[in-house]
Amino acid sequence: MNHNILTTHVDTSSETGLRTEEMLLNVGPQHPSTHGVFRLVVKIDGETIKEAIPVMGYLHRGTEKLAENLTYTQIIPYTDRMDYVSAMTNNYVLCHAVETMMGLEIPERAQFLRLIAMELNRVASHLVWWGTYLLDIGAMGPFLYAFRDRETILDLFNELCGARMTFNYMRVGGVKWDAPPGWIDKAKEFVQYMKKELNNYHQLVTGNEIFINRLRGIGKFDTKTALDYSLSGVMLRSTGVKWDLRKDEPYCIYDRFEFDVPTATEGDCMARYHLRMAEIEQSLRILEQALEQFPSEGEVMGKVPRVIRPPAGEAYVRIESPRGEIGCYIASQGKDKPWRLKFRRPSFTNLQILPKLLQGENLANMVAILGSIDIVLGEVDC
Amino acid sequence: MLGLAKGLGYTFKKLTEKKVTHFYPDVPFPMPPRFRGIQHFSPEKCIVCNQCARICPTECIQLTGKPHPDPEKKGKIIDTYDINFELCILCDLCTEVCPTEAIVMTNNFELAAYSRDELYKNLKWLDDNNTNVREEN
Amino acid sequence: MSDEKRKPTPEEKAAAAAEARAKAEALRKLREQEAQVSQEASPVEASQEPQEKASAPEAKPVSEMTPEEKAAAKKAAAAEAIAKAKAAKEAKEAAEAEAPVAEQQSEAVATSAKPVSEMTPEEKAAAKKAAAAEALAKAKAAKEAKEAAENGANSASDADAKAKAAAAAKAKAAAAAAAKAKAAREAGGDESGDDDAKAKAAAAAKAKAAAAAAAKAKAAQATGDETPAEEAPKAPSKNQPYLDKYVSRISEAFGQEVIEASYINELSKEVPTLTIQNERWHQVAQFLRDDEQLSFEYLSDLHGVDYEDRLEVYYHFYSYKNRQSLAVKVKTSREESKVASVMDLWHGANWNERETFDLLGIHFPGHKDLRRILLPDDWVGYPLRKDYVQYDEEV
Amino acid sequence: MNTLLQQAPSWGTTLWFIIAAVLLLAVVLGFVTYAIYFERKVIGWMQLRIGPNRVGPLGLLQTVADVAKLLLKEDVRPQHADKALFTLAPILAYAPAFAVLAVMPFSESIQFADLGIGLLYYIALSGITVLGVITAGWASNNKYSLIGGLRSAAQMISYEVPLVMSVVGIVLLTGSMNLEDIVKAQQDVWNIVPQFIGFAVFIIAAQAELNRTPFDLPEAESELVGGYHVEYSGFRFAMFMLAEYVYMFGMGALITILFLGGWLPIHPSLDFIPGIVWFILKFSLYVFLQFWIRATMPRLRVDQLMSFAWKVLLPVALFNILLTAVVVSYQNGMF
Repeated sequence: MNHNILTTHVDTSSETGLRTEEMLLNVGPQHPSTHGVFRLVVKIDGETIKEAIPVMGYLHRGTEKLAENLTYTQIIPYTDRMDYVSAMTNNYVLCHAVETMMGLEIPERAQFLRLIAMELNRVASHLVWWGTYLLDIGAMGPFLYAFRDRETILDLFNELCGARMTFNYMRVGGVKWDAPPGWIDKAKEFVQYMKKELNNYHQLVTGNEIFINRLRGIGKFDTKTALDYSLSGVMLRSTGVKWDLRKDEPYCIYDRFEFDVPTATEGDCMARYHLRMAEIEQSLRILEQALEQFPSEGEVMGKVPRVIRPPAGEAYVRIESPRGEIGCYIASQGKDKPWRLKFRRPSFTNLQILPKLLQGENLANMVAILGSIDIVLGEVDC
Repeated sequence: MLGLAKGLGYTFKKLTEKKVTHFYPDVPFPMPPRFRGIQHFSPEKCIVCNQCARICPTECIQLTGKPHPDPEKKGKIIDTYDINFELCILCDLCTEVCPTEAIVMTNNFELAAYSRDELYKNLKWLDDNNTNVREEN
Repeated sequence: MSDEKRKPTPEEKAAAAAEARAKAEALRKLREQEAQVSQEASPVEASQEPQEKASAPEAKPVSEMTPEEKAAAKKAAAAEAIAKAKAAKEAKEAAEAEAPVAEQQSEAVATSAKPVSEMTPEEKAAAKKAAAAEALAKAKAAKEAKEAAENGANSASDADAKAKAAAAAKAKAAAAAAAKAKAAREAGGDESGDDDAKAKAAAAAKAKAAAAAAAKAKAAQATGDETPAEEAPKAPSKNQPYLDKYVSRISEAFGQEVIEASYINELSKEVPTLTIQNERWHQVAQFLRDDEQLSFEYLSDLHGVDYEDRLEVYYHFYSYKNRQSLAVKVKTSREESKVASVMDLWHGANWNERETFDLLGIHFPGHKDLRRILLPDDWVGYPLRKDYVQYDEEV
Repeated sequence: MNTLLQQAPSWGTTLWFIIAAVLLLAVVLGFVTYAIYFERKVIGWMQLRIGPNRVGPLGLLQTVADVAKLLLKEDVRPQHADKALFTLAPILAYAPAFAVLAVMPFSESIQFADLGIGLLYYIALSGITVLGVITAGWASNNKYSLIGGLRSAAQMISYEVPLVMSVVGIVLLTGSMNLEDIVKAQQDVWNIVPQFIGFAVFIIAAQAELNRTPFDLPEAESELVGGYHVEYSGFRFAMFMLAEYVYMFGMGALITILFLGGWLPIHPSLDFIPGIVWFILKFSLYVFLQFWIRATMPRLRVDQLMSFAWKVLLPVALFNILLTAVVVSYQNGMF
């Protein structure tokens, strides 16, 4: 790494003659708060961060290169492994891109199943975030409460598609499995339970004075910066931009349901915390409606040609993942394999602002800020 | 201080609540019917169509066929069938394409081994792995 | 592909014009029925109206305009906008007056077309006529639904400001006298456009046989038929006007040649797509961000594609202010791949450009810190290139 | 014990001292073993888990197994560490924590040394622990350790001040620094009632002194991976763990003595229960509070921690002294 961060500044105080030196600290690749293999080289003066350089790629698996030699159906399991905390949205964005190119009709029931799966996954993802974020802040209890509730969602997914995290559930033109008998009721039950449990979460954490003091005013940025850095999702909404692709560029059947897009104006870690919690609430609201309106019967797989060959050309679609705007670009040459497949990963793009946010911050704030961006390294490195 | 007290109250309540721990190695973990575990392979059903090997995204399936021993019958029967579980991601695509359900998922998921070599499973092993076979494929 | 997408509209217009000239209303009826079905039908159908009223030759330049005149596209757009605005106004009036007689409408069209034809040369006049026809279609719709007309007025009015500026600056300056003479000649009347009756007379030169009453009846009929079609926008794609706007703004600032291609990408949710000349990309990018009407302040995605004969960088912009998307492609050669960095304009381009450099070997001059990002620093080659072979030290 | 101490030193008395010390060590080790077990169980229950349950009945031997594992581990020392200091640090951290137990009156009869200035002795010795921590941080030659060590130094020294200040009120009330006298002075009402402000300050400062949640910054695993003992493993690490829990034992004992009436029963009518049981009960209550807090609280930030000590705790403690002084003066008829 040929970067000037490697030169540290030595300073000798003229009064006392004390020699002080800046220190380079390698946070990661193996570090509890990087949530994966992510390295952050920070130059610190005392505990104040002077400069931070993120280094990534430890989890780079070349998904985009691999995809060029795979058929579209085969790529779907690979997308599970990108953002492994919310694999459903990844599944969807790929299928959605192919379907947009081919102009496929998705059966109603499949649409509902997709939406329910995605929203459940959003709740699960935010729960993981909530737990791990508090672990970063130093509270270990919430992690386990969050994982207990997430477990229920994963069990639901396990029943739905036979896997807990690497779902491989959606297919171009529909979904692989119909909901098993009784599944919808279980999901309904969970939504009701989660609504109550969410209040407990607030009781446990949100009012905690230590927690509030740790987060308020930390990692602040404004709308202009957010747009400049291509931030999306909660990162963008925390600065007051009311923008949610589910609402503003509706895909799937999101336009049929009533929900709000929570926004905040502070743009700090606390705002992002509140937004994510509010998003769980909204997701539960969508789920409630969707589960209620779930069609009693119907196909779950649309009419799809045996070999999926999108027409020659290119397409870029974007949807709202729990982390922000996830996009999928496909350049097709009319073959069954993509000529070029590119994922716009929200974690990767959102992470860009980190060096800016860390400048001049305390070392302890580093984990608070990094956590509030909500990255998944599988997605950053792709 | 109120927030702190509320939090303490919450954790105290949890002290006596029902625990969620699974006694996993002592009590087997039941998996739902659709669970994607280690594949079961029944050679008598296989028609050596190669679809599973072709659809596999990680190319972990290797198979060879041989001509049918009964000269009257056409087609091939399976000779060797190997799945490399170092690569297999249990994505379910092979069972999805299989026209005869020769390869199906089971609910078994314990694969840990002390050597990587043990993760190459051959036809016999896959055939013997016939418990908890998934019904819906 | 890009040009193919753009062309059909003028071609069809021309074809329609020819047909209209040569044939009678029978054909038109058919087209009117088609209008319900296809989106494209509405301008096509509408473009016949002025061609009946004004002289036929005027229609021809419409098709020629695109390749020939540099600024033609822009002017056409401008004219369109004006016409739209007027049409909308008139439509409102018509709607308010609640006298939806076809006769009044045709007059309205003529009046709307009149000042336009006064001030511009032949092609432009033609373009405006075409536009005016569109306006007529609108007016008809407006008569049916007042709200629709008001919406049209709103949308037209913001276009109006820019269109007027553009038209005033460029179109008016273009030798008005000669234009008038020409227009007059072409239109077949000295004072064409001065008077409704005269305009009508001129227009009637060929379509006279087609009895006014019949035409009106049909027009009236068409209004009824058109209503559903009118809900779908006037252009082939709902984003066509945006594309036109982008193209006109950019070519106005930098000249037509910076846009190598422009089309609506039907596969990608009809996103307007531009291919920008590599050499001037950075200026255009700055314009895209800073221009009031474009203001693409958000870079959603940036990546490269290897097409074997060239490399392309694909940008997906979004304007939160205008709520519009834009895709931009910049081409570069494989051997000496260089695309100006836009990191100074959108910070979000930073890592995306690094990633593109890392995986495709596209250099971004102007980038402050162009290093590999996902692969190790000592990696050899660019994996996403189609001819990539993994480097093996032992070979 | 006191009579032994007052005798002329001889081989016999030395033997007795050693036996007593080993006995205390055994008790303390037993406490540490089961404090860790208890902590894991309590936090487990609070987090809806069941805690250790594999080794021995109900997992009772879990800590024993852990200690055995630590003892059997290879002694790893970083190549560029300062060898002498690296070895010395755990001892430096552990020794004072153990030494403070000498003055604790666990009950009327169980006390090892009845010093006149027991309180001062405790405070003075416990200040040495920070040396062990800082030495460990420095000697490891690891950046995380260093930051952890320095954080620890700043934190422990800062919180020492309010800690001492908060007990001045008790000293004023009792008129003695002898711990036994302090307990006996609580015959009528425990110090927690008249000295509630002091109690609050003390319990917070004690938490910081112990480096426990929410003041566990020196070893904040999410920031500093493990703080000053990140390079330690095996037996040396066990020493640090031991020091931490022994210190907790000491602090628990002190708080029981100072504020909760030591071995005194909750009501004189309950006198038939031996004093040591009361002591253990009160002491366990404090230890439980420790674990409870740990299961709930997030961690403070360094700057907040420091400003909290100097800007909140210290003024409150000083105010407490003033208030107590005024009240005591009034009672003594000075006004």
